[in-house]
Amino acid sequence: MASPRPPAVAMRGIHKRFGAVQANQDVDLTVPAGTVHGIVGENGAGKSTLMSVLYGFYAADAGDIAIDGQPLRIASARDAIAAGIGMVHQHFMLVDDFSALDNVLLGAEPHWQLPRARAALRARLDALMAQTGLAVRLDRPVAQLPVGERQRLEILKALVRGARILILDEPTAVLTPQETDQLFGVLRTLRVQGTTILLITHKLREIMALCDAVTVMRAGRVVLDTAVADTSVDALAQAMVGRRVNLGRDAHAAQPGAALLRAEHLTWRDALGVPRVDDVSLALHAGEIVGIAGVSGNGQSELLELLSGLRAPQQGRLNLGGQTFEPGHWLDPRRARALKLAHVPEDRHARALVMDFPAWESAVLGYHRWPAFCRRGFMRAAAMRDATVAMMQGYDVRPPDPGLSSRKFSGGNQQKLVLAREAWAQPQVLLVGQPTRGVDIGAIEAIHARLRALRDAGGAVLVVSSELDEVLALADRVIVMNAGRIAGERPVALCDETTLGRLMAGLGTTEAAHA
Amino acid sequence: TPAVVYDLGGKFDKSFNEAAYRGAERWKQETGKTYLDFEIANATQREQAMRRMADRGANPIVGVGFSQGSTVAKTAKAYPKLQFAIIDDVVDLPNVQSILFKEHEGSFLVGMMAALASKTGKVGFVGGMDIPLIRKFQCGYAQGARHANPKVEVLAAMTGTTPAAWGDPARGGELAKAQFAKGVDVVFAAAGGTGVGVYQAAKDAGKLAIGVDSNQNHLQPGTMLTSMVKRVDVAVFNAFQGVKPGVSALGLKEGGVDVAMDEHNAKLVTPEMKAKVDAARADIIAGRIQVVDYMAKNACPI
Amino acid sequence: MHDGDALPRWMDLLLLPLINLTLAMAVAGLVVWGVGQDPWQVLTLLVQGAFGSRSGIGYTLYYATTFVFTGLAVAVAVHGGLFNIGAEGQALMGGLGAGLVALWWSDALPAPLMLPLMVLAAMAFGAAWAAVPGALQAWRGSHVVITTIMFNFIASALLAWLMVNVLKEPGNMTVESRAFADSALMPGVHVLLGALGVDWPATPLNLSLLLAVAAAVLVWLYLWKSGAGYALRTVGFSPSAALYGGIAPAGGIVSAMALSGALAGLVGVNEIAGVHGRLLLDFVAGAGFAGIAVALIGRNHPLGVWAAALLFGALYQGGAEIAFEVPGFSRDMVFMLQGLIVLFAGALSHLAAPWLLRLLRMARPREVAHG
Amino acid sequence: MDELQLGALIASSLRMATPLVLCALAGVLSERAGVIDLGLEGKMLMAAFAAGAAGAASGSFAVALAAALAVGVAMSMLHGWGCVTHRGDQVVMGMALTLTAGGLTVVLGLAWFELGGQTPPLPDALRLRPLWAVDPATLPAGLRGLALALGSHNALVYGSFAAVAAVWWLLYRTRFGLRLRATGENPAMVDAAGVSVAGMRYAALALNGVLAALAGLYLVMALNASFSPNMTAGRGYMALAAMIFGKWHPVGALAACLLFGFLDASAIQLQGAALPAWLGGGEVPVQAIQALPYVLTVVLLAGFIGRSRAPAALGRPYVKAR
Ligand SMILES: Nc1ncnc2c1ncn2[C@@H]1O[C@H](COP(=O)(O)OP(=O)(O)OP(=O)(O)O)[C@@H](O)[C@H]1O
Ligand SMILES: Nc1ncnc2c1ncn2[C@@H]1O[C@H](COP(=O)(O)OP(=O)(O)OP(=O)(O)O)[C@@H](O)[C@H]1O
Ligand SMILES: [Mg+2]
Ligand SMILES: [Mg+2]
Repeated sequence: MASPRPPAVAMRGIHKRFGAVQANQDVDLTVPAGTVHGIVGENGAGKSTLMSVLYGFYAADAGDIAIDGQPLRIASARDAIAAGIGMVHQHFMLVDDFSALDNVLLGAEPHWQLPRARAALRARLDALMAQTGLAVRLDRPVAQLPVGERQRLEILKALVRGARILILDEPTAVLTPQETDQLFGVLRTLRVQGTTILLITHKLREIMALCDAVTVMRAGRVVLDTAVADTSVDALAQAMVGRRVNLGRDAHAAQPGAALLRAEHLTWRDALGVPRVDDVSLALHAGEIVGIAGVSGNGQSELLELLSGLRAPQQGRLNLGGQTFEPGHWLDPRRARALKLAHVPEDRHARALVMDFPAWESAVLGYHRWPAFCRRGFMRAAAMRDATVAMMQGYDVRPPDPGLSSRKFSGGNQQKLVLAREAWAQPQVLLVGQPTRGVDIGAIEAIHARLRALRDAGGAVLVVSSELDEVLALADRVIVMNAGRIAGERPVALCDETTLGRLMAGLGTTEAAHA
Repeated sequence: TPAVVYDLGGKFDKSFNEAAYRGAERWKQETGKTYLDFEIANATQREQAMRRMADRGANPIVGVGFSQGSTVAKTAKAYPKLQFAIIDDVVDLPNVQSILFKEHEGSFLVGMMAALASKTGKVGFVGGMDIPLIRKFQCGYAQGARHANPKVEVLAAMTGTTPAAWGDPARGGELAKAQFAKGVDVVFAAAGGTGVGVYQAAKDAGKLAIGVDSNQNHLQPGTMLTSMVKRVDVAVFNAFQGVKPGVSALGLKEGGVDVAMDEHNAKLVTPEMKAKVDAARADIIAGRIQVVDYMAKNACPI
Repeated sequence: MHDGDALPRWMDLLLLPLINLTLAMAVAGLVVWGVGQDPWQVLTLLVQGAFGSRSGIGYTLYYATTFVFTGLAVAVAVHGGLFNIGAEGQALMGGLGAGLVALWWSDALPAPLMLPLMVLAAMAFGAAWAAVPGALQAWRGSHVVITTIMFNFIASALLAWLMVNVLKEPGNMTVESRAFADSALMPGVHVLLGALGVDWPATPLNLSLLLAVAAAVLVWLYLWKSGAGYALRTVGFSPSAALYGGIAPAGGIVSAMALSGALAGLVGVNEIAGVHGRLLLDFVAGAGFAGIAVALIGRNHPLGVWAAALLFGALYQGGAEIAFEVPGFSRDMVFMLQGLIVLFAGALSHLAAPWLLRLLRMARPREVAHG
Repeated sequence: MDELQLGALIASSLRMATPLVLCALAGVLSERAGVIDLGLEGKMLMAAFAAGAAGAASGSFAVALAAALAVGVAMSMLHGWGCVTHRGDQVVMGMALTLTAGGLTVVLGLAWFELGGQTPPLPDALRLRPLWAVDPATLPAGLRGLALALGSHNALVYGSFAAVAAVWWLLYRTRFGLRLRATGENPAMVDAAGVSVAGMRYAALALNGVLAALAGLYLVMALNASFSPNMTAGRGYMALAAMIFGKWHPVGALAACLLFGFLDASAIQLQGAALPAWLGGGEVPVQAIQALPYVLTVVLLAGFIGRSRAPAALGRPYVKAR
């Protein structure tokens, strides 16, 4: 692959920080012209941020960029576009009630009069669609297009601008295998024509199939940078998931008891009718921790919201605390708590805490109507503070100051506080989403210990995490989700990172592959 | 020192309040003494203004406009030692002089002139707020028009039912235009600040208009046929000189109302028009013509 | 949202509003100076007029009472995440409510029954007039800002129609209802003080003042001590967290608006029962919009609202006084200042924050801990 | 109601609708770019004052026009500085502009002209007169009403209709319009496409200022002959209502404005008129007619008569984040 030309993209020592999160840390990235370069990494590893920096969407805190050997200051997307960079963003950048054509038109108008501009661009698009086989109904409002077609539209948008350097951030996440193959065909021809392509994906098979070289990121840093020829899916899965520390599992295995929660054939479709949770059935038994592994965006979040009553499915039924719920009358958070089901949501900033409340007010959210905290319509401030202090001590929340604004606690301490609150109610069923996202090691171990304690006290715990080693460290039973369905389920004893990595990446298990 | 409290619309409404203002100014020039005045910004302020004047020992205190009636009554009760005057309303208290005008008499005369000047035989009336006082204008106007030309058609419209109707030139203009469309070629506006819009419309459409309260002939020379002047200035001046408790009604005889003749409308007023008007004035003063006062029976013969 | 770089509480709650206020004052001062008046003289006159005499103080407190009601109204809505521009119309309706019961029963009922009845009626009417937009927002998603504006106009039209066609006293040319019987008149403070042997000049200041104090205390209790208040503030800060906590945002929105409207409605008591003793058209006179500025300056806290209301009461009273003293000066100066305050304390509220932070950093460098 | 009266009523409706149309178009432009404009009332008022004051002082139409435009645009730029640059709350910002304008105009008016906040009446040279004088009498029956209704207007009345076409063309037929609409729907996308969101919003506000200024000019030079305090009398909000009622579309807004103008005109002319017997007689409830536009708008907003969808990003300051 080594080409005489200078590298198309050369990023050096890129740093990017969001508030307290270090999204990119001293990242180097070199991509020879006319090659396809893959970037993989766990959720939050910093892939999109890095690409957004290259595209001028975010300004890096430090580091410099050279395009085709020329040092370049990319202050805005305009500069990037001028430098021949095009990007397909991870999250759709479309106006729903514009026609597909107008969406492509925006910012790339060949003429200041729309009718002419449309005509001119339509011609080019038709040619491009014919050539690439990426079909999009140009006159439909985007709102009426299925997700796959929107993704194709995004790709056309980038291509029609004639980008010499094309960034694709998880373009295949919502494409069918056939569509994906089509896309890859296009990308290959582009490569032949000399276009340089950066591809972000969670599907390792795609890397192997298409890329010349691959960079693996973790926690904002580059952990591996190699030619695809010299690596393998398993090696990548290893590097991606990594082993931060060995959060050793505790010795004694669980003795699952009666089923405390049983869900059958849950199906939830989004506004576009796409099933995000697809016929999922599962049971949680007393005294076990069930882990749900999977790349985020494969339906785990929605499943969690269904089970906690934040969302009602179109199909399926749920048994909890001797009651049965069906789409007509679904569970709601208040009832759930009454039935001793507690929920630590994924997004603690938006849901679990009221950031502007002092800790002692956030610490009763959801239980504020319980007699412990509310008598004759009035809040019992003293009781609330005492309870909060107790929670903070019990879960080692720092600083142990109930008066501090919830916002001011670090991510990990916020998480500990939420966990403490949900444990306070002594639930029988505990649903936990991303227990340790953005949390440092010390906090992680503490949190894991608490979850195990809850299990050993006879509770049923469901943990959803996009960090595999966490699932492996915690769960007694592992469920892997992919594309809204249950891709596999097995006791943790029979799990190894490679198998799970493959299941998550949507490849069958090794056996299946060999068979 | 005397004091005057103008009503909503302000002392520069080119009409009612402005007349009062001129009276006060004249008093100031002739006596060389100063006076206090205040323009209220909203209903809530009326009482505060009055009391404020009273507290500063102002005496007498003149309230301009019927809407000050209840306030004057309140304040006069609270300050029995001070003298008050109220214009256009009756407050029955020993220390209050209530000054009324026989607007119907003046309106009668301008009504005549309107009918005489009209070529289409249709004359219009635009009132401000729909209240008995304004109907009084309208009724006198209609009687005068009929007196001059029995076949004349009188179209009347009121601007509104709330005080806003006193200061809405745009509406006034629209009302006038509507009447012009129906063939009216002389319009009398008894509508305070709203009148300005009426006169403007008349000018734009090349019709004649009649002013009210102050002599407004100068506003649109060539368009203003005349003005039904209501000598509020005289009333204020006299009140400043000294308040005579009780009700006093000023008509043609007392020189309280009249038609304005000056260089601005000289060209518009023909000699025989003038002659007829002077005759009618004499007859009214002599009682040979009885002009019906709408407010007397809350009804108009026409 | 700027996370780490937040100002210390006292700066945020005290210094910033003061700075914004000063900025507004400064700009207003420029205008005053520009039109050839001496800003300093105007300011001194303003202060004297507001606090220089006992009657001045009386008027100041009377205006403040009204602004406390509208200020609290806006503030309560804000805590529910709503921007209620409708206090003006809600106050009108409150006055209508108070007026109607007074016209119907003031001859029959004694004051101890009549006055509470009027207060309740005022609150009920105001609440109803605000609850409708609230409900439309909660269940139909129609933006409460727009609907409340519309309701202001509808309210004034409705009142005008009622006054002209139904309530207007026959014979009287002014558009005002007949005077209520004495039982419907909120006792003036000077009367009570007189009864206690204290001689106090007659001002419109009436017992509604106590109502305003009570309202502030109750609002404080409601917002920060009651379960309903807890739910309301949760909805206001984060609807998604409210859902998670089993709080239905819709209910919070409607109740917030209703309470807001009830508070605004109390303006009717201060003006109609307290001062005029009869129903008239334009007794709110912009107090509803002033409430927005009051709430912004008062940082939506009852205590702050009271402080800001006093400030505005002083501005209105002082402004009126200036109109007496300085020829060619009108109280519109105060309306302008009011607008500028909304500008600097509302839209540009954090104009000064970066500077303050820099000063702070210089004062004590790098201290933001890292967990 | 005969031909002439009908003609007069329609003519009056158009005169009343004109400032609403201009203002509503101003609203369409800024809100389509994602900036709520509660400042219309204030912008119109300030521009009206500028036109009145400059006109009276200079006696020159050009000066008056320039003053109005300058002030209108300046107000809009202040608006942008607060909402776009400083990301202040757009609703509060609009209120601030309106409240300030209400006070400032009177203060300056008092100080400069001492006419109780009014400006001196403008000389005829500065007034917008009907383009041609129509005397219905001279026309054959059947044409009179028509002539009166459509032929008796000044340049700005016809201009406002042209403005509707122009704004429609700008929004739906030009690159600028495409970008402007996208800015109100999905700023992040506009940014990613290499177009400055702030730039688009400032541009939209500038045009918004121009149109609001013309509306103010019309009040002073056509509807009245001088500036008087708070002469906008809520027209800014009425225009906002019309814009919403017209679903943020120039033509829709025009239709709404015509409806509102008609209601306004008929409210004026029906003042004191008697209801027909089959409506129970009695006086026409003018206040009801006046309140109708607001009631209709609320009903529409509540989705009881069709839905009116605001631009997706309306009211949200643009910050780079997801
Ligand atoms: N605009 C932003 N504001 C605040 N934090 C952000 C922003 N964008 C990214 N982050 C944070 O930076 C870190 C890296 O985010 P990024 O999107 O680059 O990860 P990623 O590798 O793309 O993850 P994924 O695979 O889920 O797309 C995450 O912790 C994320 O929460
Ligand atoms: N939004 C915020 N506002 C104010 N201070 C903050 C905010 N976020 C973080 N901090 C402060 O910055 C420090 C670092 O925050 P961060 O969330 O990165 O903690 P951390 O290093 O991840 O530790 P942990 O593992 O506990 O999350 C915290 O201790 C907290 O005091
Ligand atoms: Mg990403
Ligand atoms: Mg952290």
